[in-house]
Amino acid sequence: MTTTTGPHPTRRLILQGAASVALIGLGNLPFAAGPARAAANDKYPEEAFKQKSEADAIKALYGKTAEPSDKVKLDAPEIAENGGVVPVSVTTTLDKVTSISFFVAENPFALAASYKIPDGTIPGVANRLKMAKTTNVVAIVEADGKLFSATKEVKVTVGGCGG
Amino acid sequence: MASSIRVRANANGDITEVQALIQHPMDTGLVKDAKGELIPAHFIQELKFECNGKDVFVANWGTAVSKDPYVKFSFKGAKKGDDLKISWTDNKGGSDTTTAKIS
Amino acid sequence: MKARLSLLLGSLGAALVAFALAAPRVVAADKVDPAADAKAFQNFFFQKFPNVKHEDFVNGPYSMNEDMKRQWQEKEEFPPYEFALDAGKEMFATPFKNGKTYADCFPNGGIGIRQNYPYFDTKEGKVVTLELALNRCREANGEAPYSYVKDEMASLTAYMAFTSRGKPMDIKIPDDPRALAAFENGKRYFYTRRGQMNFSCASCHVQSPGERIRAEILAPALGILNAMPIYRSEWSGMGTTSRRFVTCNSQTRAVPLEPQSDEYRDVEYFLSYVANGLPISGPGARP
Amino acid sequence: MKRSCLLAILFASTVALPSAHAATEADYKAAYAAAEAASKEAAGMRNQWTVTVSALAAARKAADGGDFDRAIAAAKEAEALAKASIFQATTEKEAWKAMEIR
Repeated sequence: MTTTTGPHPTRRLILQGAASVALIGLGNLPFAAGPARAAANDKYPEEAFKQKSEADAIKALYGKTAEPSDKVKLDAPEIAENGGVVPVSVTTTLDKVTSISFFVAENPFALAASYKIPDGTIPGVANRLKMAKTTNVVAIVEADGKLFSATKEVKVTVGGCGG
Repeated sequence: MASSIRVRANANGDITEVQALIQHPMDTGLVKDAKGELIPAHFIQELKFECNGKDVFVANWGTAVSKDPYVKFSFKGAKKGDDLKISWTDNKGGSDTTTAKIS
Repeated sequence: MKARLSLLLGSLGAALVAFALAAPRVVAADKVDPAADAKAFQNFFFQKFPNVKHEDFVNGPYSMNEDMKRQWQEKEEFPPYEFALDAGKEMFATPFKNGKTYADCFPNGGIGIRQNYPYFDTKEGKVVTLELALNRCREANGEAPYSYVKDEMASLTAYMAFTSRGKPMDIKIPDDPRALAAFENGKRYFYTRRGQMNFSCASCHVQSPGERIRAEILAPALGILNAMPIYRSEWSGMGTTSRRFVTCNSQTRAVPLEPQSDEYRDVEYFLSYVANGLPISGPGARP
Repeated sequence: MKRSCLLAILFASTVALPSAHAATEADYKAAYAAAEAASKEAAGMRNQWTVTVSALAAARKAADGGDFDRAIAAAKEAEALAKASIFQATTEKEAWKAMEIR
């Protein structure tokens, strides 16, 4: 199986070049990634993504624990059609939401994605995640400084002859 | 060259629904290639959406986000014709940016 | 080694059973009647799955399972074949070095014609698939042919399928004994058991659609090609009809034929013809 | 005690001897040729099995390494698989019609 990204295998090479140009050339513009990332709480949470267990990842990301809440609605399939692409989404009726994160408990690294929800953005997100095997998926909503969670099991079976 | 980013942003009243699909391998670093060698991790770490000079959505991703990642969210305060700027950076220093008109 | 031998014995046993089952039936040299075959083929599926809308069969396993259908519909909001489709559109519009384009090779500039492929070429006396026609177009214009299984070929056919979405499959069998022979040969290929697993195409896609084989839900044979090419999550990418045949063969432990071999062309002809009237749904997405 | 030890050694060597030394390159070549012929016949019927191809490759690999016992075993397996595929293709010439939807 090829690992190139389809019909334009050179694209990534070109993009890498463009990236360094962008960092040098656009550093003084307000939207540049550099200055925005300088804020401590706005940095890519590298440590949290390195944690193996869900509990450690939550601790590294938030420094506190979450309590289950029926105001967090987590939607994921019962049986994933393919563990490589599992549609997962979350919505919530909680107020003052500042972030939403997804953890896949049985993955090698539990934290899958973490989203910042600025003022004015609806607290809800849909994305597609990889799951190594049958696992609990945990969504955490950070609202008014507290953490609320919802958990759902997704059955993952590996491929064969089908489709 | 076509952008790595596909965006649909539709305003319905005060709420704009955004869907984005990004062409990226999102390699975990745990998978071996045909020769039995590990394919190094290569994944988008940050994806940002800005509208009218303000971040409206920021994603921090690890390797568990699917290949050619997809995300959907909604935000308030934009109208048809406004620009939505989308940019991503990956762990190897790659990046891409595009601007879409809200329709 | 032991496991292999027992598998070998198992498949031999299965072959014997199949033989025993077949033996009592006296098979006359039937007249080839494609129209009757197509009718019987469609009725079989319509009766087996009375709750599936006819036009929904082209959505493969998603027509058979509600939970999967929901995941698919979520994916379709921004489908994974989107990039291939865009690339195909761009490629289709880009002239060759000699200034000509794909549009020059096809009726109606190549737009909205997917449902007419494959067709039987009475000059050549063989079935011509869309993939074959695309590579012939390239070669006639001094360009190197593409791989039949993925990448550029899948992008081009994705775009051409997209321009034909919703149009009913419309395969013709001309009044030519060679065309009837090709249809019959495709049918034979479809029902013939092969490989160590002793499976035919029909074993999975006629007898067991909707059921799970290992993890996946089998697609019904009816309309299975209407969705081509497909983005398969299992492949992490696009594949053509050729790729589908090749992988199906390998999975049953049969050495695949070369893409666009006569048998593959004929089985595509057969499968497309019996899906006449069902809409083109390609490019598709599959687990 | 000594005697039984000796017996054991003798016994072991008689068991080991045939497999260690009886198989020659010539035996392997004969076995491989038979397997290859059957496999070609299967391929000619457009019904080669992947497992036949791998068994043939395993036979060649073992022979290259001088392990003719293993090479012969793999060649015999390949021949058996190829013959099974020929049998399958032969019976399927008519048997497929029983599967047909009519």
